[in-house]
Amino acid sequence: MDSSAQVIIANLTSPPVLAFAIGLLAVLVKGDLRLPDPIYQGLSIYLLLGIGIKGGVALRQSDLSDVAIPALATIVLGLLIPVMAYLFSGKLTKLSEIDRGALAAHYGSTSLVTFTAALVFLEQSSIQYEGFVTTLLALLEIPGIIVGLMLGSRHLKREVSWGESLQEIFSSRSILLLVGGLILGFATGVVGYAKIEPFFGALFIGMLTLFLLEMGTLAGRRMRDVKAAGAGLIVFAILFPIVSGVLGVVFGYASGLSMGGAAVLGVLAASASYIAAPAAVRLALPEANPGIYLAASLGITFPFNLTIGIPLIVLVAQSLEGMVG
Amino acid sequence: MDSSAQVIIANLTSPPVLAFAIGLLAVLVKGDLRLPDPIYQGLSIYLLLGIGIKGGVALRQSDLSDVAIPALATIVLGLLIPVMAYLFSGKLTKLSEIDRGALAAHYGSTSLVTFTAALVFLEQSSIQYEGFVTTLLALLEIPGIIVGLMLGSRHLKREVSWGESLQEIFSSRSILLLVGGLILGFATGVVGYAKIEPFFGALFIGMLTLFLLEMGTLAGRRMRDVKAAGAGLIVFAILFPIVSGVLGVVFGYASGLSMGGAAVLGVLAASASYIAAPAAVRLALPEANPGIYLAASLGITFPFNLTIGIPLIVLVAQSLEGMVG
Amino acid sequence: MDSSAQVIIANLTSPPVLAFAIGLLAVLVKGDLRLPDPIYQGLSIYLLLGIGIKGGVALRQSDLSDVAIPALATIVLGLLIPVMAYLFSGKLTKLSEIDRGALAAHYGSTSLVTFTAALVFLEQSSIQYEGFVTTLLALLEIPGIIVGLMLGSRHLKREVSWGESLQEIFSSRSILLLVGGLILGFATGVVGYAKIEPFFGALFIGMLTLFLLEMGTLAGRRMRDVKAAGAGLIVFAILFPIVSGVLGVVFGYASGLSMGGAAVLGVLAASASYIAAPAAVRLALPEANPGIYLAASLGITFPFNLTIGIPLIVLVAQSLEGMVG
Amino acid sequence: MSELTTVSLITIVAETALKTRLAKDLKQLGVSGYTVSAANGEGSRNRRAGDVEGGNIMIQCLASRESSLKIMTHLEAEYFENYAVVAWVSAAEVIRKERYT
Amino acid sequence: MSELTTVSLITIVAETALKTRLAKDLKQLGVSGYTVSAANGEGSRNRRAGDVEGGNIMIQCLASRESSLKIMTHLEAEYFENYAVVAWVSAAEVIRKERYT
Amino acid sequence: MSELTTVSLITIVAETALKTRLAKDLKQLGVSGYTVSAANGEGSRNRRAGDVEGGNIMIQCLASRESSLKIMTHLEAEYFENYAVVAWVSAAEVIRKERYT
Ligand SMILES: Nc1ncnc2c1ncn2[C@@H]1O[C@H](COP(=O)(O)O)[C@@H](O)[C@H]1O
Ligand SMILES: Nc1ncnc2c1ncn2[C@@H]1O[C@H](COP(=O)(O)O)[C@@H](O)[C@H]1O
Ligand SMILES: Nc1ncnc2c1ncn2[C@@H]1O[C@H](COP(=O)(O)O)[C@@H](O)[C@H]1O
Ligand code: NA
Ligand code: NA
Ligand code: NA
Repeated sequence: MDSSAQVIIANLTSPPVLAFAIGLLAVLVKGDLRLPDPIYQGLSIYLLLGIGIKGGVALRQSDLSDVAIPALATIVLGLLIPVMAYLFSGKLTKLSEIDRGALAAHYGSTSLVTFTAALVFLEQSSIQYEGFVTTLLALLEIPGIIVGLMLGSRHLKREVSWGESLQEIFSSRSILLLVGGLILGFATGVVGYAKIEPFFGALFIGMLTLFLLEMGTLAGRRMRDVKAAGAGLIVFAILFPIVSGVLGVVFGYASGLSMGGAAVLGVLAASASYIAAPAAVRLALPEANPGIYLAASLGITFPFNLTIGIPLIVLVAQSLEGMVG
Repeated sequence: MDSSAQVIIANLTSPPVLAFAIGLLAVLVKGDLRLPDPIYQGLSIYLLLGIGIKGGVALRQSDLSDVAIPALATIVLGLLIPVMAYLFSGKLTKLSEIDRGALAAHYGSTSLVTFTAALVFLEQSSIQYEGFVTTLLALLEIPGIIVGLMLGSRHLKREVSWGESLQEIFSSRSILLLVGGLILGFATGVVGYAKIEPFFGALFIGMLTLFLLEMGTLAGRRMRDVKAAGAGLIVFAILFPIVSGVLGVVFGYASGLSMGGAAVLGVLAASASYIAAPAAVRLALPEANPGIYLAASLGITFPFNLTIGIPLIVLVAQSLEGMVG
Repeated sequence: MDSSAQVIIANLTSPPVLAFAIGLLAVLVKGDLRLPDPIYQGLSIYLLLGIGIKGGVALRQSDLSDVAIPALATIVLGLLIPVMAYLFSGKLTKLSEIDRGALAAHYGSTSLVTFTAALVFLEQSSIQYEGFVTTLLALLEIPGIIVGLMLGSRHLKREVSWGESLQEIFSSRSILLLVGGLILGFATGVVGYAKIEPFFGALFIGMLTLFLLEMGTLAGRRMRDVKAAGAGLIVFAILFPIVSGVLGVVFGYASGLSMGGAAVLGVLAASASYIAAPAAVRLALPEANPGIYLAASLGITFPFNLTIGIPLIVLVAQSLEGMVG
Repeated sequence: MSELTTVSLITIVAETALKTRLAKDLKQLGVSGYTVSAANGEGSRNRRAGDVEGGNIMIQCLASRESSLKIMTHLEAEYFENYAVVAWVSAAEVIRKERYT
Repeated sequence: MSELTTVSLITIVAETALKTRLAKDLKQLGVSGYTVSAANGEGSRNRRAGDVEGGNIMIQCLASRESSLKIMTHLEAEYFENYAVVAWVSAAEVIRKERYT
Repeated sequence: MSELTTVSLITIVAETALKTRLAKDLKQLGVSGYTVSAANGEGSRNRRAGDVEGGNIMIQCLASRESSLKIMTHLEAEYFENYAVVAWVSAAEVIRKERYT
């Protein structure tokens, strides 16, 4: 067995990925492994805050001047990827401009859980990455949504209430928790973090496992939509993350990131939002069909990235090392 | 103080058992220590999944051929115990056939928390048991319910909707979580488990303590029903678990289990369901009085097993060692 | 930097205090970091039970005769402080007797989280305190509420339903959990506690951090009331805890407590209730304006104690060491 | 089907702190049962023990017209002034009217 | 505004165990949709699978007068005797009556 | 007891994403208050942001007949086409009609 196969198998037998599979399978036997809603909310608060805090602790140890160029590269990615998604989906599907704008908003933004799974994967493979990648996550979350909404609403007759929508996006709980965690971690530093490590550190993979059980159920429920969506959308939802993931790796190397950091930026670019973007799109672009964008981001791209995308992008980063940047 | 008394006292002062007592006492002073419903659901998901995962990890290390005969013995127990409970309750009480069928369904099935408390007890007493006992738990959960429902509905005029009821029993969340956990643990093995041990392992007794606080409150609320139920039912709910527990130990030794394994099978046999069985009985046999079966299983047998039954059955297993099998 | 400044900064950069600040700031940007209600309830059950258990374990190791005099001193404080708060608030504000009675009930009782934060602070500063201080917390919770209600209802025309109110106060969940935890910890002792330490011990500061995120949001929402309340109430809510805190320290030394123990009693005296007291006051004294008493206790005194009050009272205790008692 | 007859449905929205008290009152006023669910809301007064102890409850109770008027009178006398309580009566058709006293 | 016309609103309070079953029944009886929320309560019988599996659900369903009577008949035949179920019908004005079959 | 007079009770079931927006609308349309609770449901369209962000909310609002018609008109114009929203108006008797604008 060669090492790339080993890498993929190690990923597939990790508890979070298995939990996702079990949640998904349970839907097939008409079972229901959804967590009670408040537990699900509680877990997502825990994950966002924990990722933020650890990112903040690491950020404090980084040389802040090292962050500027990768941050800029990330924002450029956040503007570029949604445009690419909009055009790419036009080639592969017959979707309306509204639905393609909605897709662009989802693929332009990112998925916290995919990001987290990538960090877990890198740590298991003993690959180093820059401590400030969580900052890049926070930077990539929003711009893509706005670009996608703009693309989708270009041909609408009605007024789009931008003020309200932007307010809702920026004061959304996930952004606040991520940024709040970054501040907390930065301010408390290594000494303060030691006191909460048993909670936010040691339990992290276990909590993620529980969370992915629910994500599996949610993805399983989208399978009906996936079937209805047609081959074009499925191809898009698998190919596009590979394209944007490779682009992310290239941007990562070009902005001076290490191999691990470039892989993380690749995964961020490849991942599609299924929390922040749907909420924003639903409010600002209600004409778009949720069955399309959720089938793609939650039903296909998320499981694809979790199982194959992450190790694939890491392999890409390993192969490109030394060739770019 | 001789060692059996010591064993019982060690059990009575363990945090989970004390939490049960405190929850029960709180009801007496009209207090309410119930957890919010989603927390209770979340804890039971944690316990079921955690027990399943640990069982799966252990199952992988077992020689699968060792499991076959104990598994068979367990299924036979699952068919035999409800019939015994039906007959036994006919001698001790004046309950209708419907109510006795409902009782049979409860005593034929098992209680996860009693099982878990038994494992905790054995680990504290440094008694080894086979890693695959969780598989036996999963096997014993369902057959007894079906036999009980059949016994209870024999004399009913109306049609029983077996299809619907069986579907509900097999796709019930507790079965899915237990079996899902077994698969997850089996697939991830010792290496994968190490990453989630701080969550599913180290916290287990603490979480169980919190859960038992709630169970104490629920049992306390059943005390009114217990008083109304009459002496016959109380005698049944204490004597029958001893009988079925000893039978379980004997079946355990006969199928080649170690002393610890035989004790676990004894506890499984002795325990009465208060989650899966009530839900199934309520739907398939609504004529049965919940005040009866819940008073017996939750109000009497559960506290009895938790405090006295478990150490007693372990003592029985220790005395019978070498005499059977 | 001298050591008192260091002590205050160490407190301000501890994760729980930072989480409080972040929750509060989120309100300013119209964000909402409230936890789902059941998670909040679950966390408060965890904190109350955990504090109780640890207190019970420690109580068992204390010489019970050492507890008597500090317990008596605590009860005297519980009767004295509300009277002082009633008079003091009469000097500083123009509030009605009803509202001042409500304030008295709040400042006469205590705040679990402030107490907990003080213990965390002392442990970080390696200051020893008596194991039975949790008993003092339980003793100080109730008397002040009753005295406050009596003061507030003196001039009311209507009958106050004391029976109902007292029943509600004594069987309230926080008292039951605290006392239940004390019993559990006392009965299980060090050996039993070891098994649940990973849950109730190691995770404690992390859970507290999450809880304070919510408390920050709740306090933030009270800021409008604080502005409306006027300067007199703000002065009261900052000065009175200093006065009662110093009094608590003096009572602590006078009753033979160590420096750490005297500081804890000081913090207990200084803290104002925002859970037990509001619930009791709302039911027994509905004419009092919640906007006043919650602005004072939750909007001002709680954040003040958390950030400045605790280190200040510890410094007071350090200065007074050897001078009193 | 047995015939449908009209009874009163009384709905009470109140701050959570009043839950036990209102349930006791309803039973004393002779209703055969009631249903409670959790709610939140905004009103003109917004006076309450605060978010700490949660929001509102909504109680729904089928009762005879006579009982429903008694309940409204009781709420007006005991709660409307000092507590966050809103209540209304509507018409509901049920089977077996006798059950709803 | 399009005109308001009156349809029936049927409200069912039932023990949680019946949730799936009642939803299936309603769809078979031809309603266009329904809304479920969590509830608790006390009644005269209090017979149920117990607190372990949670309390009650409340189902609300807009339907034609005809459907609502069919639903009540069905509930009476299948559930009222053995299960904790209470139900009532009230009047509701809606836009686009055709949606509520 | 003060006299009972009839006002309108408007009930709105909508996807959770609309909570803030609907509350703002209601206040702008001049109601004196409203009550929100969590709900789930099935309907004929089932178009929404999905389970991820939870199910529905149910808003209940006592208002004058006039306001309630204004609210229905507003819902029809702004939400019925693209959002999962169902609404109905029923009659409710209250004390102190003046409170419900
Ligand atoms: N017009 C209304 N319609 C429906 N519910 C209301 C209305 N006004 C107040 N409420 C509810 O009653 C509670 C208390 O109202 P208030 O005492 O006016 O603050 C609010 O939190 C709402 O849940
Ligand atoms: N008069 C009533 N008004 C409103 N809800 C009721 C009434 N009676 C019973 N209920 C509800 O129906 C459930 C079952 O009632 P029962 O079958 O009488 O125990 C109770 O838990 C209540 O939620
Ligand atoms: N006939 C109905 N009766 C009661 N609630 C309904 C009905 N139809 C739809 N709903 C509710 O309105 C929501 C949206 O419906 P729809 O837009 O048709 O998918 C559903 O999730 C239900 O909660
Ligand atoms: Na992306
Ligand atoms: Na059994
Ligand atoms: Na105090």
